Amino acid sequence: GLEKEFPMSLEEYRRYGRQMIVEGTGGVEGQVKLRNARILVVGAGGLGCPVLPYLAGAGVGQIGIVDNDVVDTSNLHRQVLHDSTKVGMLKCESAKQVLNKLNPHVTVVTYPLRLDGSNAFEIFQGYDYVLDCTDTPLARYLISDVAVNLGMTVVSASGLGTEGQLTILNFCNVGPCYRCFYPKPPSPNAVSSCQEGGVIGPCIGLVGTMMAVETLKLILGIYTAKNFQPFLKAYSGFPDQTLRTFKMRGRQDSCECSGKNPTVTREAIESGEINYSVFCGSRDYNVC
Amino acid sequence: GLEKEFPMSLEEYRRYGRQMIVEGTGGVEGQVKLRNARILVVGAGGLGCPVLPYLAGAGVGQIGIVDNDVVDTSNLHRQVLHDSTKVGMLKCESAKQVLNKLNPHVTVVTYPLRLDGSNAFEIFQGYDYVLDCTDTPLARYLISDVAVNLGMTVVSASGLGTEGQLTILNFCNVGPCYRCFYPKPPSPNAVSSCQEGGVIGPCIGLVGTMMAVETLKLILGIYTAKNFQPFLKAYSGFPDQTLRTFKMRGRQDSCECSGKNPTVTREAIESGEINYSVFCGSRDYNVC
Amino acid sequence: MVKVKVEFMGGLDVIFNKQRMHQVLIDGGEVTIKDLIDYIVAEMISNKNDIGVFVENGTIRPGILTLINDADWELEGGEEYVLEDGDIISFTSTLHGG
Amino acid sequence: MVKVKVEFMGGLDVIFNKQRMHQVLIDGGEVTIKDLIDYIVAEMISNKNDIGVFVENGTIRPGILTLINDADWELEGGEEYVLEDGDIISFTSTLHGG
Ligand SMILES: [Zn+2]
Ligand SMILES: [Zn+2]
Repeated sequence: GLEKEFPMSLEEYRRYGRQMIVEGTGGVEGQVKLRNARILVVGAGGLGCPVLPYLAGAGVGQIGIVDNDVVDTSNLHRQVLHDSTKVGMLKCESAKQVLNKLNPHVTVVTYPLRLDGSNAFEIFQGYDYVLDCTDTPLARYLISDVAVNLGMTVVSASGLGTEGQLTILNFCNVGPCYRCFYPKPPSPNAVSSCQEGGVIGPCIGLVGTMMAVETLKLILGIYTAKNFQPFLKAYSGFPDQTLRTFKMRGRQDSCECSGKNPTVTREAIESGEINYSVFCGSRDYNVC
Repeated sequence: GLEKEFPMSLEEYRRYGRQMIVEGTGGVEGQVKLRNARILVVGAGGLGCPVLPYLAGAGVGQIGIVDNDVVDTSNLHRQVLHDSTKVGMLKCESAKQVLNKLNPHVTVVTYPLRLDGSNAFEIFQGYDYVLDCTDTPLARYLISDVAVNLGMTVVSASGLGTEGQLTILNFCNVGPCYRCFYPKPPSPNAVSSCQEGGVIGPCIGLVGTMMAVETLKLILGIYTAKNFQPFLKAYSGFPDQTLRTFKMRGRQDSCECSGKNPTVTREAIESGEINYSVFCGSRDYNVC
Repeated sequence: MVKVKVEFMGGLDVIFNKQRMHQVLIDGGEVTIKDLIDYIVAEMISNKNDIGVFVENGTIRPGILTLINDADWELEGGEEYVLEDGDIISFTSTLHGG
Repeated sequence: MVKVKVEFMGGLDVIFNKQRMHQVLIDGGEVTIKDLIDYIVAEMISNKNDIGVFVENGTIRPGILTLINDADWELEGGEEYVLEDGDIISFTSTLHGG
């Protein structure tokens, strides 16, 4: 029918034409993949701020944003999707306003809540990929655990000071998960937040932008079960800008979540049997 | 006096605190350097869109934006500082609106004109550093030539498809200039624009974000005449994200602009004796 | 004797005089990563209060990744890997900010 | 005979069957980069109409950078540099988009 011949509107052809002609994006077929994709972004802070507009600009069909924090002046040097007129507004709502204006074709859904074991499954289930743009080990374990139990791939990144790290977790249910890399959590006192350690805006911004590139590659099928190799990318901004790629271990049979005898099951997470606060220690992490 | 004891307002301390505590930024002293800095950004497109908010967020005192083009729907996948409600508006004005809301402490000056040999000197003279976010060889030669004649350092970058390049030109009047690298212009038919070749939004965005990092490093004095080594960074986004650093030639004695017997002088540029259109060939480059 | 480069990233350089890359020479026949870790604790951490930032219960602290020539040490035999001249051994603290 | 890797970036791979990295073996005693360029033109560009994208007036076309093991060939003697086994020779087209 007509939809098969013209799967997109003229306005969409005009809007996405300059990316559709790039080798590797798959043209119209790739653009339809992007439109059908539903991406959940957890955290609209230093990483989320560049990720969100690039995904919206590219024409990702649905973007969910989980964040219960509000815009603060002290964030604005790095959280440049927000602005001074929005101080006190929920970050997810602030981001939604910007994305709606950038690209009205994209559906933006906001979740102004703190992700936990009892609400994560319901939220995640409506999405194809999850992006971990959070700032605590607790959230990182939770997101990975839920994603493994739901069979979802995670793009996970972090940064502090002038450095950043990025990886893909549970790729296609065969790649390693967060617990494969980190079976034991770090001691709470060894963890620095952006609040304490500080961070350079465009350094964390670069890592967020890399997350957007990885997400487009996942949606467009650049990664396959055949070519995917577990990795961790390490970016450093000062004194020289470098990006290193480390070859990482595969999925671990011994992993408590993705291994042969998992104990980190959906039931254990939802019931609260897995207590993330106790697991990661009691220190109060500042939001970053 | 008071200003020496408290060189910044409480609001500024609050706004910039999380970057001031990062090792290498120089704390209050570094923040004052940022406030005193005047940065000229030529081009508010795919590279300028991430550069501008990170410089404004960081507290750069004055940002000039040169761009005579207007926002178009076909740019929005990569030019995510603008939005659909601003189609038809000058990009420099659109950007100014966003930056003013992000950080009211920053003075934003717009130049809605096409840079040429007759207007460039006057504009450049009010700034400390120039960022080349343009999209044609013509503009790249012009910006480098003017900067060399004024003794200014240039952060220069470009991108196409899923790749990008970044370099620093005329560093401290001892580093190589664009003509040192490229004494002869490419034949017009060998040059692809984003219009023809296409570009992935976050790939060009990543290169722009790298420009912001380089600019902060210049302002903060991370680069010195002693430690600076000419380089060109090459980013590739697909299929794997990589960043390579190439060690480049130094300033060339034979260079027509920065060499021993320069013919590309201010007078020659301003008078039109150096005809950039003829030099680069007559093809009409589409704006990107 | 073996000669390797040892690198500290992700903020770990703070406990090594803020220097990221170090040349290290260790005497002995077969020198393992375990030996290197012992050497680092004994010879390279200037403030002994910082030792807990690097090791815990006799091995690398949870949250620190160890890389042998840019590959996860789990792929290379872990603590028992025998160092070769020219190896680059990297330790990076996992970042959590966002 | 010398065995090197040859790499095409910045879109140049388009004229080499979209393959960025190539293993190249060249016969002869002292093989220079100039010889390599001649070899590439003669043996590796499948469509002869594409030769002008790579060379112009007998040398690399203006706008293409040549790197020897990640260093500008101007630092290494340019066209006269003698290839060694294991060298990586990169050619990258200069990008102009923004
Ligand atoms: Zn696992
Ligand atoms: Zn020059």
